[in-house]
Amino acid sequence: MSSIKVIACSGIGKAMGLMAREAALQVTDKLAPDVAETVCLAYIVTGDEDARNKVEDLNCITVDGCPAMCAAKSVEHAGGIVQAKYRVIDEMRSHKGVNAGTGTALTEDGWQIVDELAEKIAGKVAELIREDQSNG
Amino acid sequence: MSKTYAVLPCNGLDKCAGGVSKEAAVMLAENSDSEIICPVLLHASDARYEKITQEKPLLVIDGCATRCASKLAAEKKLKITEKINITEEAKANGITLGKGLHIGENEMKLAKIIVDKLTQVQESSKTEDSIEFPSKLTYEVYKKDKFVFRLPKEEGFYFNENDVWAYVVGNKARIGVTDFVQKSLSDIMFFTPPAIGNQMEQFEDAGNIESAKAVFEIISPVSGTILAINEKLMEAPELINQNPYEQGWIAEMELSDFENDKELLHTFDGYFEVLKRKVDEFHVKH
Amino acid sequence: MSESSFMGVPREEIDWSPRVDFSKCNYCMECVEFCPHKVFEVHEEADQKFVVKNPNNCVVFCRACGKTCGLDAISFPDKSETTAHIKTIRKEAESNE
Amino acid sequence: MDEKQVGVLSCSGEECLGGTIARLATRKVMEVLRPDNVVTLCLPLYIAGGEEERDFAKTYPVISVDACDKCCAKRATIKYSGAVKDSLVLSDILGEDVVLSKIVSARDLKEEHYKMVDEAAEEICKRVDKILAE
Repeated sequence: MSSIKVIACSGIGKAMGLMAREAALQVTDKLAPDVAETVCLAYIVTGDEDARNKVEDLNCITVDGCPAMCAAKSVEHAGGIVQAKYRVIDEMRSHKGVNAGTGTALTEDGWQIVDELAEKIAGKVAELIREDQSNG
Repeated sequence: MSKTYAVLPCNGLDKCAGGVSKEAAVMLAENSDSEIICPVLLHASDARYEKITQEKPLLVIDGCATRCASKLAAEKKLKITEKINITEEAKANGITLGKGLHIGENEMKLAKIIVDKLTQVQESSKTEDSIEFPSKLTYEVYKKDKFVFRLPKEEGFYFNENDVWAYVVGNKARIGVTDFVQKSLSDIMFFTPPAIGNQMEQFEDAGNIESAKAVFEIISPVSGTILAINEKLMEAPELINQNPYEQGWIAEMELSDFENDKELLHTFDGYFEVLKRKVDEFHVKH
Repeated sequence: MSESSFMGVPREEIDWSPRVDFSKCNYCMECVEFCPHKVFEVHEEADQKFVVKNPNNCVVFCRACGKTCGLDAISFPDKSETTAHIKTIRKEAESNE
Repeated sequence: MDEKQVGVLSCSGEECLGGTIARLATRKVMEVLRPDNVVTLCLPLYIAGGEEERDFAKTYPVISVDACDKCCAKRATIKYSGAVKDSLVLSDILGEDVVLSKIVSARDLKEEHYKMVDEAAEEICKRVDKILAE
């Protein structure tokens, strides 16, 4: 069984891009390193066949910062099966008025939101793994 | 008369969601003049459905994220008008799909919710279309760095200096904010709408929108009564960022004294100068 | 900011800005933090901890800071009078041309 | 009145440390070192079809900043907007071992990492200044 790809947008202009990047990293590095891994988003679109093989027909979870949904769009375009799409902006909506920081560095509040989102994504990873196993 | 579709369900056999896609398609066909496209037959012989897909808008119903029906439609070069995903719908409606492959009570309920929603969408979009709005707008643009600020040139658009527009047809108007507002706010996360039925004077507030940066009070360019609000913004305020003149409009109003309101409104030429000045000042400050 | 105007009327000729009733105010500072246009200025050491420093920075017809005030200590000029005043000045300017 | 503008399009590679260094260096140039002249372009948006980013890159000179020799940012620019004015590949200045080492969270960046960011930012500035001097 192949691992779940967790792919972030890493948008450079806003705090939400950094938050997406860090949430994905936390899942692949700390919360579910054995069953989840990441892939460079830009590479799967601009790269060669090898790059596409990293996502094509594989289970992916995308983590986007803003509603432009760049990671989701590009992963779908590259043929990945997007099982779940997360958006940092949705997390921000449940933390009204919070200053999360900038695209360079996050505030404590910003990190808090990253941690919560990472937990959600890790939960989804576990769910997908279970489904995959029960389907044999 | 209600709208009809050519319905392409995935009809997947390996997951319960596939069964729900079929059930929803059957219900739609029974409740309206919609016609079902069998994915297996479509795959084997696309000519069979040529007529239906030309006559009717295509509704694709996928069971899961593998999106086989969407992929099949794309492969056959069919233009998809609407997409439904059963797994996502189940989640959105708080329904857990069964592990088995048989359709149970819950699954039937979900299929019915989806079919109801599809027919309801058509009704509510009718009320939203109470004002005849141009299907396509032409824009003048003002560029600053990489940012592009659009402004519609169509006659009928009026603007106040609080960066809110009104598109006036007869005694009705649709209102919304300009590109300057949505760009300076950046990602809009909250929309507080004005109350329907509310009577307001010109320059009274018609709700507000909020991003991580600031709250913007929508100051009405016209006086009158709120007839409708853009319901879609409640779930997706980002539509204002995508296009504040088209899918991101705020509300529709019945006008009470437009001749008088007009005195303190700009048409395109006047506001375009205001917009340019504001953009320049904004960029100097930031 | 002396160049700023509203509908062709110089901003200083339009009397529009928040009026704060400091007898009601509890200095929660919500209004000050809310306004992005630097209308208010904080005076931390003083008894009255902030002032309306730049009334002409206030966006004509915006009342948003008033809504942050739970004690209703903030009011604004009468909107209809302000509208009428702006129209009068515009007419005068037109007839002088 | 208008200052000359240069776009910087950086990779934010998610698989290695170089991606983090590239994006931080680019942001430092935009925020601190050359704020009046540098506009950062968002690579994921650019790739996914962002019109504003693509149009800017067609009109203004663009410097691509990549972590490794896959050069995703450079390749994307050439594909969608025609050409890059200049380019920087961090493995050339920091070494391939370093850029391809394990990615580090922004939470855990150390002194050594900030030194790399400074070095990369300086290299970007050199390229910006060269274009501005033209």
